[in-house]
Amino acid sequence: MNRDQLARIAVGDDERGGVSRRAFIKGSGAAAAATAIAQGAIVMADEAPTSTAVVGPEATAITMTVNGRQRTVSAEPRATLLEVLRTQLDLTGAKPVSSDGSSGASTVWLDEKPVSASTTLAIECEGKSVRTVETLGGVKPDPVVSAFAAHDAMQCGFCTPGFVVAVRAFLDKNPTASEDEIRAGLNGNLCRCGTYANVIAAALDVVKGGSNG
Amino acid sequence: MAEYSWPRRGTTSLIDTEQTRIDGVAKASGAAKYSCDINPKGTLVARAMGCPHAHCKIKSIDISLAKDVPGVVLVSPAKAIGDEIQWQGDIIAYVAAETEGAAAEGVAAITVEYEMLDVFVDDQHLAAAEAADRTGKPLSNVQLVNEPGDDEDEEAFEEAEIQRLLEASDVVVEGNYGINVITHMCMEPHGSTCEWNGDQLTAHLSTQNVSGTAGQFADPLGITASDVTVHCDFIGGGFGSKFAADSWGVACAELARQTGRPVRLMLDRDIELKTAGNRPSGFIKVKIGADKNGVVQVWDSQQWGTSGASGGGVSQGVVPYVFDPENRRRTATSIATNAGPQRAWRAPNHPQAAAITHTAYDDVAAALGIDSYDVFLRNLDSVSNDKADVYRAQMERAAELMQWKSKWHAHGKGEKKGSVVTGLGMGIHTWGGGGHNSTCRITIHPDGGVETALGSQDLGTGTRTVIGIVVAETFGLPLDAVNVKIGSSSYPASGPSGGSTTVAGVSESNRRAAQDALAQLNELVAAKLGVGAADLVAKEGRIQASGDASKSLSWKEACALLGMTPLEVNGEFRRGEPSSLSSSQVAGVQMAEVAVDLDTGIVKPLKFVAVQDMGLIINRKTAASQIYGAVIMGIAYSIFEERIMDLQTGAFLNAELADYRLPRLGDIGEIVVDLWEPDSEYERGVVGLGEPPVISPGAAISNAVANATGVRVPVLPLTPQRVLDALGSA
Amino acid sequence: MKAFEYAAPRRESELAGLFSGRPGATAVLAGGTDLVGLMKKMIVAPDRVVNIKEIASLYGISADSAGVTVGAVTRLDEMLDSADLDAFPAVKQAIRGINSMQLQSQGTIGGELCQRPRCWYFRNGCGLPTELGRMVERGDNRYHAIFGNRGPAKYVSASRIAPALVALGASVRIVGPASGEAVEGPPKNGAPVAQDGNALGEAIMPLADFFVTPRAPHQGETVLDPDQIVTHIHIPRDEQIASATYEVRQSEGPEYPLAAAAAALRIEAGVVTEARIVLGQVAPVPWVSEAAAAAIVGQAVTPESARAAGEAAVARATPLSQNRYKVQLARVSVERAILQAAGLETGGF
Amino acid sequence: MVYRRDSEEQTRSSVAPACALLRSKGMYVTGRLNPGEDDPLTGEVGDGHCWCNKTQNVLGPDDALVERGRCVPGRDCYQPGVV
Repeated sequence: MNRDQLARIAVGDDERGGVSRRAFIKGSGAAAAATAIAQGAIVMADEAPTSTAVVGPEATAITMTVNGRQRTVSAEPRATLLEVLRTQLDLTGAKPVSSDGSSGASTVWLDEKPVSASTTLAIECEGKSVRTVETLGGVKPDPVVSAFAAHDAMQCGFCTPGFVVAVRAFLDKNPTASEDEIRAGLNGNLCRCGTYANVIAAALDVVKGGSNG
Repeated sequence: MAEYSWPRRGTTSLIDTEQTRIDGVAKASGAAKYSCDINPKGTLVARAMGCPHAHCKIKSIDISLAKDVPGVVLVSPAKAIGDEIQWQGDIIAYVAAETEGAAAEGVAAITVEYEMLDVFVDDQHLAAAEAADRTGKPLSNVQLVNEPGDDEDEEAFEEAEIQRLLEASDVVVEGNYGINVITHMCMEPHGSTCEWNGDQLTAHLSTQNVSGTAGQFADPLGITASDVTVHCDFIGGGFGSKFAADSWGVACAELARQTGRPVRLMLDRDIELKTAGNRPSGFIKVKIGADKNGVVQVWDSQQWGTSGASGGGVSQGVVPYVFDPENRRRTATSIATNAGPQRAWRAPNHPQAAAITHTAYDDVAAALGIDSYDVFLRNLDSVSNDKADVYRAQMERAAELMQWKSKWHAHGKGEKKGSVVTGLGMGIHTWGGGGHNSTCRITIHPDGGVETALGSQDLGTGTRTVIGIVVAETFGLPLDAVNVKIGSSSYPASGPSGGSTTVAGVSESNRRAAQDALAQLNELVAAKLGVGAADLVAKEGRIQASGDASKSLSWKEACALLGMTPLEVNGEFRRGEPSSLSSSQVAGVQMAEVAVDLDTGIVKPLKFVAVQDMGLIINRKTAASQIYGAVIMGIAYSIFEERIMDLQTGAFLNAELADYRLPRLGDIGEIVVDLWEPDSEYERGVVGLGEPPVISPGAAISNAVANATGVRVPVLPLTPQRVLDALGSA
Repeated sequence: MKAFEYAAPRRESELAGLFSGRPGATAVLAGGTDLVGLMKKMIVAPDRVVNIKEIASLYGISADSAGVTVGAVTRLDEMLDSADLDAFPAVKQAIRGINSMQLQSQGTIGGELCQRPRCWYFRNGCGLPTELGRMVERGDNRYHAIFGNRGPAKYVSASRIAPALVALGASVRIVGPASGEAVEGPPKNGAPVAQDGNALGEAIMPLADFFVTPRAPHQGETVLDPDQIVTHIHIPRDEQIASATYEVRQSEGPEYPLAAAAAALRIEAGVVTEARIVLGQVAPVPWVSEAAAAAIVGQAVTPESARAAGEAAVARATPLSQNRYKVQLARVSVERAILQAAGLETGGF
Repeated sequence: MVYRRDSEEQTRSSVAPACALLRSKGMYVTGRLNPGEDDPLTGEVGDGHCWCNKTQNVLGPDDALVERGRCVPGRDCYQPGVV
């Protein structure tokens, strides 16, 4: 829309979170709505306005916590989290399957939320915590990993690490999930070999085994 | 030489039981390294540039801008000026760069001028293909009970005889059926990581053919196969598409040679789908005459389809599928399209043949108003293999598991709840299997360690575990006592994983080698214990005299008798040689129950029953997984997936995962797998399993939809659009 | 991906200097679920990417008696988990329909509304919208528009939540460089004045007006200029409005629906007194059907009246060569959204 | 006695000797050329997909398609072999 149509934001309001009560009222004619936005905004009152650093396109240092350890890598802004994990940190459990994240094979936790590393830029993760499927392995694997093995919830195994992260994340949120809930809740991952039936069995087993935590 | 045999059924500790795959935790936790995970220090990432046009000539290629992109190390054209491109996605050039982003930017900076040529990609309409001069000469194949007279014109006689038989039939069904092209969509795209050590190449290749691909790299690179080692510990799916080194594998090796650095080159998803193989389409026009019981008297069909630029399509040798009525005429026409070449796709030809012919058989049942089950049953006398009795028994079992008889209703006559109707359908199938050539080397170390090495690979079927089970069972050891080494061409050659031949092949070589090795070890143990070698048995970690447990040695004590030198024994199997350990040829029956929403055309699988014979089962757990997986792949091509081509430009429109529809976890309904295994199956040895259960779902699901709705949706996949079109409500 | 610069402002006031007014030069990164894939294929190739997820004021859900305000970078799963949104079943049903935990926890509401068109010609690099229109018309348009498709834009608006929000009368707040005088006193020292002298401004408008159908190259799918972003969405509260979203989804996966509709109904004494029916996945914008609303107003919701509204909704559909079936699916979507809003069985899956 | 007749094209398909560089999946699995006919041992059917060992492509050194029926004497890039 034309910039003439944008009402200038008054400073004080901006410092309370970027929402001008007056402008909102002007634009929408809904006074209550403006109040709601203002109340919802996070107040950063005492912080002096700053300008934002622009980095790149050259490689820049990115520091994030990966699997509990602080790591600094050098990567271009365009590098995906998946590329950095796989080629710089040797964490190859998350897999490159789809460029648009539609397979779920690159699922990792970003600040404890399951996201697709293939559609996340590494530089977005500056200062954040990344956790990968590798944290579920080791000598005492996570019950989800054990259940996947016990129920043969894999064939070629390429989609499996992403599925394991998804199941772990899903069960963390839904620790007593029923079979119907499992069938409804794990559709962000794709498997070509056709392991879904065994994935359902593995997830149910984790729920029933009470080892879900 | 010992007589090779399997232990008697019921006496095994590992074979024929459920064993957890030995690499399960490694795969589930991300520790397993696939070809695309191999990342030696300094590895460059390479990317292929696919042609955006389906049919054109290259007028010029300019790589100068691409070379200047920061991070780009090498740009290498794969085509020359004047080359003709015959399908979209054919590779024009490669770029090797420091990062993925630089490689992509390098590809985008290549400038190519094209001379556009006529495009043809329509495989559904034979007349259009004929008009465009894209059809091959029809192949025909006739079989009739009656013979022409000596001076009668053969074709005229055939035509007259077919017409006479149709007229004599109680019912004649005419129909059109079809199944679209699908792709392999391996989760791990095709590709490799290649590194050179002097003039020695190591190719970490995503391959189904570890032992066979070294020789494929050699010729184009001007070296010998002995200079090449192919490694593949884990492969992210192949389904028949990964038997070759491929031009992009060779290009990866060449880029590594020229840059002096390791190079990883995985195809982009869209290029892979466009150029690295697909399953041909099949369309058919059928006239089928049957008696009042639904027994087919005469089959007359004209089929067509495409395998891409070379024409092809579905082999008419399998039409009608499994059933082979005495009177039949079949004609097949191939259509050459500007589309990528086919490759083997799990059970080549069979799924398409089942989908386009068992549907016609089911329409006989619909026309006569009789139970589809009875029509399939009554036609079993005409099956082309010797499995009629097996099918009968399997049908009975499947019907019991599906509760077919209590659920059955005539086509289109079921109860409607809201806008939802349900229905039943079935199909039957056959496959050969049997072992491929396989050599292995078993080593027993004096400290008791056991390893077996062979140039096989694990497609995901559990091959590693199967090998371990066979060897451990033979030696009376636990599964984890055997170190299974596969996935390298430096090991004794074993066949590629294709055609359901791997489990039989590797079981043969390993059982043979293990039996021979044990016999040699037993000679030493027998001398030590003072008993006859023939009286010794290996079980529960000991070698002991049968019937006298006091005379025994632990496995470790026994192996110590080897002295300083490990015992190495090779096992070998050649396909086709008679053996008591393996055989071939299976049957299989599948039934589907689906629900269809008549208002939206959406098809949902409710329940699927798969009854499958497979000879002796090495590992029940991974065997069942194979069947579950095949059924789900079957649901995929029956309801969801197809290659969609733009008829104007020849572009493959849905060559990304977001657009290429596949079922998800919530889409599969209930799947009941029944391992069909009377003692006769165990006794005939190992056969192989991957292909057969993927064959029938198309027919079973299409028939279930026809039963539910009362109309035939002629072409798979059964999308809402096609279902609504068939219902006449679109 | 083309190489790009990157910035992650922490305050709205930092935005103004970061954007170029040149189309395509700057991309706004929110969840990234759509943008990053498009950048990999170089369908979108910005010189600079501005990540707005670090702007705290753009994050979160707040509610009062007037309605609920959702910051643009609020994740979809947080909306699903928010009791504040229980009053708007149409919104939650639409989010739930995305059927991917990953897309829900990574995707943001602002990004969901601003995702690029669902059209395989566009996503295969055929551009927007002029050339694309020709491609779609002659080509495979099975998933394309059946309404509003007479111009060059024949794709469907991708957003799955927009129909619900439009039906519920949501408004959207837009921020970008402004000209003209500030409405509330002169800027103090340190005010959000961009380096080029442009002060930041805002506007609030009905979401229904936010989406537009481009007629020429370089026109976008929304009213946003290249240097403007969505910051908040506001849904007015009205206890008497019942709502629902119904999507015709072929599978349980995250694939886009074949057709969808959202219904917001005021039902008094068993009779619909006010209705807004908005179709999704059928037009280049969320498609408001006055005809469907008119058909159901004054009626009790029954299978028959819902069906009549569905028929009214599609009476003037203009399907392309291969998507006539979508007319039926759009009809059913409307019918079922109305039934579902009224708490009745849809009779289908 | 049943009457059978195959079209000429059907019977002619694999008469001429194949080029030594011709490759197919069937050759690796069964050790024999398997250009799309039934495998008499098992009834298994091949897929007909062939490639050239020189180019590792479905196009031969002469840029024409690689197929059992085309990779025969007379083609410029044909190499006699033992297969």
